Amino acid sequence: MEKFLFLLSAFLLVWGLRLQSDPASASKGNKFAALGMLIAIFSAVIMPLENSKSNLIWIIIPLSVSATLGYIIAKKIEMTSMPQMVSIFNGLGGLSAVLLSFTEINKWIIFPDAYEIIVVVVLLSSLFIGSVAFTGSLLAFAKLDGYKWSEKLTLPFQHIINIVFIFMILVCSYLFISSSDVTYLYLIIFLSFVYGIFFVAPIGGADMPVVISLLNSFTGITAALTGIIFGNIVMLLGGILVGAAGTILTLLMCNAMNRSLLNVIIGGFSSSGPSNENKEQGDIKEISDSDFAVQLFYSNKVIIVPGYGLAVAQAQKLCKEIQESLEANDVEVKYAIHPVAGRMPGHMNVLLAEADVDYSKLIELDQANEEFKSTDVAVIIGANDVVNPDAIDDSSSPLYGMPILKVWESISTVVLKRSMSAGYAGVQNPLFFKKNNKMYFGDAKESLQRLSSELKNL
Amino acid sequence: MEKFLFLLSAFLLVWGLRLQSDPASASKGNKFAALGMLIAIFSAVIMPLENSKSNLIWIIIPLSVSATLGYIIAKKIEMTSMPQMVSIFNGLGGLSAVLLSFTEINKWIIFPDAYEIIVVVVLLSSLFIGSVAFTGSLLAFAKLDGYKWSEKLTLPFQHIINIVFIFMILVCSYLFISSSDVTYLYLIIFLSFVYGIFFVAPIGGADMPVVISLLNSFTGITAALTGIIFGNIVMLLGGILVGAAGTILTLLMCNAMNRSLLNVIIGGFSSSGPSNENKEQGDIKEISDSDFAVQLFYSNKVIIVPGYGLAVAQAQKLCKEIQESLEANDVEVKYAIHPVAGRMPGHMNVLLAEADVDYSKLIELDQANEEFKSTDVAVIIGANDVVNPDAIDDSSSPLYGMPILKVWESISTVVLKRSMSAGYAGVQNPLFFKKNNKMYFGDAKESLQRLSSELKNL
Amino acid sequence: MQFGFLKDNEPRVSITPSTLEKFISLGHKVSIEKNAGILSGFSDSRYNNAKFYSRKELIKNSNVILSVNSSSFGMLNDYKGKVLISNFSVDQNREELKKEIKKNKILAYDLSMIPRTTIAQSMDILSSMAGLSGYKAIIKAAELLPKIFPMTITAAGSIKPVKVVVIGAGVAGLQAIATAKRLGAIVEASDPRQAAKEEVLSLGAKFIEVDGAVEDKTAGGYAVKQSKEYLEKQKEEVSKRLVQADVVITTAQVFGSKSPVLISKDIVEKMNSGTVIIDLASSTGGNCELTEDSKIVDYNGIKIVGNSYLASELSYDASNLFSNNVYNFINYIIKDNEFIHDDDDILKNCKI
Amino acid sequence: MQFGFLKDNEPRVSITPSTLEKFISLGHKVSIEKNAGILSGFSDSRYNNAKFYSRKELIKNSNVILSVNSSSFGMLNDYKGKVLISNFSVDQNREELKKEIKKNKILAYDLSMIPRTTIAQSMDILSSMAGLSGYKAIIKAAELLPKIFPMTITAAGSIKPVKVVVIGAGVAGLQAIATAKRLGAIVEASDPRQAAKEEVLSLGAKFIEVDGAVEDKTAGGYAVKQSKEYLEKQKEEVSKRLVQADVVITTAQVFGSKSPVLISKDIVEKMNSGTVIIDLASSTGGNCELTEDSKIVDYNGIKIVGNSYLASELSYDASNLFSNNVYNFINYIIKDNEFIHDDDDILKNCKI
Amino acid sequence: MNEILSFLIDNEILIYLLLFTILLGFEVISKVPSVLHTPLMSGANAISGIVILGAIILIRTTETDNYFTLILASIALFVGSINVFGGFFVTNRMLEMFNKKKKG
Amino acid sequence: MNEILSFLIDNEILIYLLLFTILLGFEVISKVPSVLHTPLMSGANAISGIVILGAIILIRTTETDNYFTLILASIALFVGSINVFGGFFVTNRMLEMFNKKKKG
Ligand SMILES: NC(=O)c1ccc[n+]([C@@H]2O[C@H](COP(=O)([O-])OP(=O)(O)OC[C@H]3O[C@@H](n4cnc5c(N)ncnc54)[C@H](OP(=O)(O)O)[C@@H]3O)[C@@H](O)[C@H]2O)c1
Ligand SMILES: NC(=O)c1ccc[n+]([C@@H]2O[C@H](COP(=O)([O-])OP(=O)(O)OC[C@H]3O[C@@H](n4cnc5c(N)ncnc54)[C@H](OP(=O)(O)O)[C@@H]3O)[C@@H](O)[C@H]2O)c1
Ligand SMILES: NC(=O)c1ccc[n+]([C@@H]2O[C@H](COP(=O)([O-])OP(=O)(O)OC[C@H]3O[C@@H](n4cnc5c(N)ncnc54)[C@H](O)[C@@H]3O)[C@@H](O)[C@H]2O)c1
Ligand SMILES: NC(=O)c1ccc[n+]([C@@H]2O[C@H](COP(=O)([O-])OP(=O)(O)OC[C@H]3O[C@@H](n4cnc5c(N)ncnc54)[C@H](O)[C@@H]3O)[C@@H](O)[C@H]2O)c1
Repeated sequence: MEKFLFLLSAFLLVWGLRLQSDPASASKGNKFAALGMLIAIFSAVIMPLENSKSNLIWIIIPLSVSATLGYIIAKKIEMTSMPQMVSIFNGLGGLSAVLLSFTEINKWIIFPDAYEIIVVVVLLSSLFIGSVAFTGSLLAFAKLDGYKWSEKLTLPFQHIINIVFIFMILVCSYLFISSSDVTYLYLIIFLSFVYGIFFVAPIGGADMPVVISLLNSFTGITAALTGIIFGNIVMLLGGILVGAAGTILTLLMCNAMNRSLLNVIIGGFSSSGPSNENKEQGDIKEISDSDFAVQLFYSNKVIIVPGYGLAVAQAQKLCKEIQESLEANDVEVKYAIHPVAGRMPGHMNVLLAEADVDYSKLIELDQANEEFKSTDVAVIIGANDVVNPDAIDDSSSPLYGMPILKVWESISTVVLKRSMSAGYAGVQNPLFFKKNNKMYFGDAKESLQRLSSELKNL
Repeated sequence: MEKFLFLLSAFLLVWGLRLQSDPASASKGNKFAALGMLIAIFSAVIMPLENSKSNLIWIIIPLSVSATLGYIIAKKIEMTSMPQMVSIFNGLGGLSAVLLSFTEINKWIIFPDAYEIIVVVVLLSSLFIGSVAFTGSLLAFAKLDGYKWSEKLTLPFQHIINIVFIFMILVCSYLFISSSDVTYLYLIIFLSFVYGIFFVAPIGGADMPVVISLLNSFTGITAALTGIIFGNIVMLLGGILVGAAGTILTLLMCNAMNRSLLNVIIGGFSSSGPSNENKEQGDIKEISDSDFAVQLFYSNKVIIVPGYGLAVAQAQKLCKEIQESLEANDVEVKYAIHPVAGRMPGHMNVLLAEADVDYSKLIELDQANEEFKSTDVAVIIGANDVVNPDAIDDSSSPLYGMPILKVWESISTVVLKRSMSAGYAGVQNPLFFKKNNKMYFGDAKESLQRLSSELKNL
Repeated sequence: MQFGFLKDNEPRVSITPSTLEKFISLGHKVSIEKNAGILSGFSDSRYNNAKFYSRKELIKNSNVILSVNSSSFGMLNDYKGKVLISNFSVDQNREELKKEIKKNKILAYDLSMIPRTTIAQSMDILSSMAGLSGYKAIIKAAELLPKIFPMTITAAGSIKPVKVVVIGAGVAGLQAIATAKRLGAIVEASDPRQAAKEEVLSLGAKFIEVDGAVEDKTAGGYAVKQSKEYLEKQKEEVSKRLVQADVVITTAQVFGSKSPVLISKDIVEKMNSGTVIIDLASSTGGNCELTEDSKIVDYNGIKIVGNSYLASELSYDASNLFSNNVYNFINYIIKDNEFIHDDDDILKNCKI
Repeated sequence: MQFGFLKDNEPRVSITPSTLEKFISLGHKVSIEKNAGILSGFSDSRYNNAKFYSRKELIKNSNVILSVNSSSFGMLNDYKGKVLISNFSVDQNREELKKEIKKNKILAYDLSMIPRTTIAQSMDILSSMAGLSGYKAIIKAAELLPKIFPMTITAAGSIKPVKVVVIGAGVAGLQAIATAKRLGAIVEASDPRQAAKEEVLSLGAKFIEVDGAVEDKTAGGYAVKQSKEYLEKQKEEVSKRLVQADVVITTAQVFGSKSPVLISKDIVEKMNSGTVIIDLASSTGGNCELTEDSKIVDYNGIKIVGNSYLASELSYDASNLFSNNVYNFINYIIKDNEFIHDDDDILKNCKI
Repeated sequence: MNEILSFLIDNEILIYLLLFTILLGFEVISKVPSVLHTPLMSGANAISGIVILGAIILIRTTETDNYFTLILASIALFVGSINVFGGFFVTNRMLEMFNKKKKG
Repeated sequence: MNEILSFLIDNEILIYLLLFTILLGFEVISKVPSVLHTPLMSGANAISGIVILGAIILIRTTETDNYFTLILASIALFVGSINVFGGFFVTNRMLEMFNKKKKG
């Protein structure tokens, strides 16, 4: 019976994870996985064991308290602090593995015959990896949450120190196994904790998600190792699964950020991205193809603000294509036409007429400014001056006083242009640095092509 | 050692299959899988066995002969008869399983203690499934190759007869196991062979690929069953893998044809499709989305012949889109404009100008008739009268004497229209029944949409 | 055979340098009246290998004489025993014409009577000229209208797109629709023929639905006379659009009878000042009550252009198409330097 | 403040019913000369809440007086002590004008001097009118050309697309490009400004490349006078296209000086008969040597239209845009019923 | 070393299982769009809390008076299951936004 | 029935392995574009020829004079390996055309 339940739970875990890799079924997938986990827990509680004791109370209480706690935390936490939360959770998972290995190793110290050496080796590995995951995750949390002290810090000769640490841990392990002396055990734990910190310390806050994912796959591996010890196949498989999936995920995340994993771990955070150019004005955020596509896809209302850049790129047909594929998914799409967008009166009209955009989809300045308030995403394609908030805010701007499309009143904005360079009026645009704005760089024709194929893949 | 090799081969089989599911790596994937298979064969030959005899000659000869034969067949066969070939191969695989099971069962008859009953059950299942795969595949081959006798034939009460057959096979199996009487064994084989034919007989030629895929997953399952008998884990895993993958593939293929599997198997091929209407004039052939896309994609030169239907469907933009994605892959695309295509002078010009097709891509009648000779595919979109060969061949046709676009001089033609109904002049078009013509039915807007997304997946 | 091409009493000409070449290469002899092509941009020097004559000489030296319009012939007496090929549809009195032709032993082919079959299309002057007229109708309307066609949002305010109503979606009507759409107008069209709806939609315009049209499949593409009720209903539906329209193009013709009056005076009175009506049916009475043939009427600021001959304003293209039609026709009826037998469908139709 | 709008000596009017409403809602008093809007389609009855006067009364009753063209004012003596707002660019002699204005204690704003900055664009009458002229230039060319614009393949032969060359890709030129493209022409354009190339390409037309243009970024969008060599080179490159063109639109103007002559007589002589040249720069001398302002010259079958006032043929839309420009200007310079101080950039530019 | 080797040979099927699980883990994730990266990480993290099964088994097999082990194991169970429950709940919240609209 | 049940219980890990293999089979194929359907079918078909391993093992364990079995098994091996070799070669040819042109 419980074997069947375990099998079922293994299936649910795999299937759940699988469903989670598609936006349409992700939520269901998570529920599947959770159900699988519940079944596994239940089975572990009821499964017949050789010398089972009735320590149920020791199980029920921690389980129920943590379940409630987990629920409350998840309810209360702000959307923006989710990654931090995941990081903490992961640390706790690591800690749990550490505690378990520690207890088991203690068993071995007391009854050296209880386990073969290989088991002890496995236990020590689990202890080491779990510890690294634990302290690493906590530091990652601190970095994500923006604690000053946690900012990127590199010791001189970091790599050498790391290698020395690993070496010391190996030596202690050898000594411990041959001597069964607990001191060595404590030393191993301590060194592992410190190593976890060293591991994460030099990596910049922006790379934290990658690190967390990596540490997460570490935790998976400890779970698998512990599974071997306890002879529980679901633990083993679940652990391996997470270990493998976590590794791939880590690589994918690196990919999406255009960095290599090695780069993240060794290099710390040094180079690149147009993001660094305009630091004085604040930070800009880029949006990835798929994030952009999903964001549009799951919107109710999108307003496109075309500008001169759309004409330069001659991307009007692609724009129409995107409009149509969004509309096919019940997204309301409109075009906000600023009176001076482009380089001649009515430039945008000529452009959109060429792409055969229905007149009824075009809205003028005043109406647009009404509608932005109820808009999920305003997509600014090659426009600049006509969406420059300085026209309202900054009386020294050459644009001051010109009526402007207040795109920033929509929930979020995405600006498509090739670089950070200015528009006709030659002034920088503070919109690009606003909190709810993302940039999508590239020639509009290419950008929209990418977006369009991404949308079709959804 | 051989255990490791088996593990490696299992990995290669899985990984090879995985790589095959992406056009970019498919060819590599096939090589991986082939390598895996070679390693598995090699390991099976060298692996230590309990009471191994040196019958190597019995292995080497069939292996080498069949390898050569397989190579020659694959070299010689025409691209168009590939599906037939797969079908034959699959039948042979099934036959192989049948022979093996049969020999093993004979062992049991002679030494009833050699196997437990459950093993015999497994063997009988393997025998049954293998036989169905064998005769079914052969019939599928005949249908694909267009043998007249093999055309769709349904007995009255087909379903009932099928059920009776299954029942009889079960009864024989029971009798066989309890009596060990070979007669029953032969009866089972015979019934299974017939059942295989009954299984495929009512299904129409167009659905054959689905059937082959299904039979293929059957073969996979027999391989797995045989794997259990011979205690070889790679056989088991490989078989299961093919069984599972084959099943999914079958479903996907059904999906792509917009049919349900049940529909294919039970329904035979009863309903729908404009294909049956115009039998008197000869046979028309439909082309599938992906075949169409691939054919265009790998062409050097495509000429599009637009007609009134393109205007009715208002699909000119999509047409342009397809032109562009073909051009992006170095396919030369032109438009042949017949002077009276459409319903007003210059209708096609208006239409294509709206889609912003460059004037230089338009060619007139005389030039087009020159160029068709060097054209891979002529795509006729919603045109009819202007490509009617009767204007040349049939002096009784109301079109007789009108200059016409001789599309059929290109290597192949595809006609996009909604049905087999006539054009403006009200006469049927013999082009549709020509050997190198395929039909792609549907409103041009929808058809081109399908084609376009298929092209983007390539 | 010796072909003579007249100088017409309008800008178009029935032969152009490029068709001349085709005639020559078929071995025909061609004479042309002096300055025949000048108004279409073809000075005499551009015609190679043709002889130029005065009218009198031309008639004397040719056995087949061609012109764009039959009215250019002048007195038929001058053409005794000749073959005449032209558009005779402008001649109002058909019976009279027939008598005259018989009397002078003339063999006359009326190109406006080419049947509207797919195969005859290359000789069909009505089609080719109607296409040009449809285009020109919109250009003329745009020239006369005090508004621009496309929607335009500018810093100085927004301009709404112009509304165009096309009545009669035949060849001319469809071309007008296409051209108006190109310029950015919102276009609606009306026509009693069932096929017209699909054709209008195929150009991306809207169709004004009216129930109860009479259809006669045997009429070979021509519209038949509609019932009183239908015309009433149509008038009502269309009128709703007319009073909001900026440009109205009418092309509604019924073969062999006066064109239906679809825009009455009281509707015109409800229209906005500045509206332009181009009535291409004016030669057969016009679709608007106030139309006067070949005139621009200004009625309370509404301009009503009655003009069925707009193609001749596009003399260059029109001459090219016309002369091709003529060439295709000649090529069809003359085989081995002989006129073919008269039991041919197309010839039967054209011969007067 | 009391605003008076004159009836101009042309179809446009400087106030329309909809801008009138805006004036009223701001609390301004508005008087209009009788029948001021009639030629733009706005009869007096369509203006609500305005007073109608004869010219004399109007001047007496208003302190700010507006018109489309300064030439409509007549003698400036009549406007002693008033504020005048109009387009004074037509007045040829600027110095004379300044004296006259000073003498009569007139405060005059020249709307044609609005700087070409982004924020002033809503008052920029040159922009708004140029856009309309560009559109109309193509329409007029299409009306005069004996050809149709789009490529058309028909049973009666194929028609090649018309070739349009646009010289000067400013506001008018760009709009002409867009309109010609819409009608299906093949369009090429030339302009010495560097930005113009991208702008031309952004409309899907071709740009005629000429090296060595002089650029002055401080000129605020206006082209500066070009070197002799450049003009030569440009002439040569452009001429190659001109002799094959069917339609030529010229808009090349250089602020404050005579427009450059870009099409000399000998080039015109090489052009095809039937070609149409629309010279929008004619009021400042024209870009074609043969241009005569406000006339259509027919030179060997080539029609040269010299017309810088095409916008006024689109009187309805033009009046709407113009009156919006005027309103935006008034709204900008009058705060709390007072004219704002003169250190403003825009005012400094406009005040005469 | 020998121990490990013999372990491997003894557990042939287990090795296959591990290999296939790893492949499955790779395969399942390999085509995920980047918007799902964070929720997926969170979901996978929750699954890694499976380690608590070990804690449960440990507790159930420990003498009722072995408080040292019981307490340690209980803590392990507690922190581990925060990972599990918190993880699933948090993931769920992240994923809810994808439910807003079904695919067209 | 009982036999089957005990078989299942005895082979716990095997069952997991089968389950995961099936999942892997599904997963590997689930996102394949339809152009690859035929080659993939062909490739999978070649793999299903794995049944010849059975023939090889059978031959190797059969007495050298048991011609009945040897012949049958050899035929099985022969037809099966036509499936294998022919299958891979044919698939290879089908897939070659995808190599002709790289994606734009
Ligand atoms: N409408 C008129 O009549 C008229 C006439 C003259 C001047 N203007 C002035 O022009 C301006 C119009 O405003 P606007 O917002 O439309 O344009 P804008 O302010 O000039 O901005 C256009 C933006 O498009 C981007 N861009 C250019 N080419 C692109 C491409 N191929 N792909 C993607 N992005 C591209 C440019 O950024 P990157 O370089 O970073 O890509 C630029 O920032 C106003 O200042 C207006 O006053 C208007
Ligand atoms: N050019 C002119 O000036 C003019 C004027 C009048 C008449 N005509 C005549 O019209 C004909 C023109 O020839 P053509 O080849 O262009 O047209 P056609 O012969 O009329 O054929 C059009 C074809 O398009 C198909 N179709 C219609 N709607 C469709 C849709 N939404 N999607 C896909 N297919 C659709 C129809 O088949 P399904 O119904 O099966 O889809 C039909 O067979 C000639 O006979 C010509 O003489 C021409
Ligand atoms: N087969 C061919 O090759 C060919 C060639 C040319 C034309 N045609 C067809 O012939 C038909 C007529 O062409 P046409 O332009 O010469 O026709 P036309 O000039 O005789 O009439 C113009 C249009 O007016 C319409 N009309 C008649 N009464 C009307 C009313 N009361 N209200 C509104 N509209 C009314 C007619 O239906 C027609 O569409 C079209 O269907 C055309 O496609 C076919
Ligand atoms: N910022 C704004 O809001 C705004 C508003 C209106 C215009 N503008 C800009 O001002 C500029 C001029 O506009 P305009 O239409 O009023 O200009 P314009 O009427 O003064 O001149 C018309 C065009 O002729 C060109 N030209 C001059 N010499 C030439 C030559 N030798 N050959 C060919 N072309 C020649 C000019 O470059 C200009 O493009 C444009 O760049 C326009 O975008 C800006």
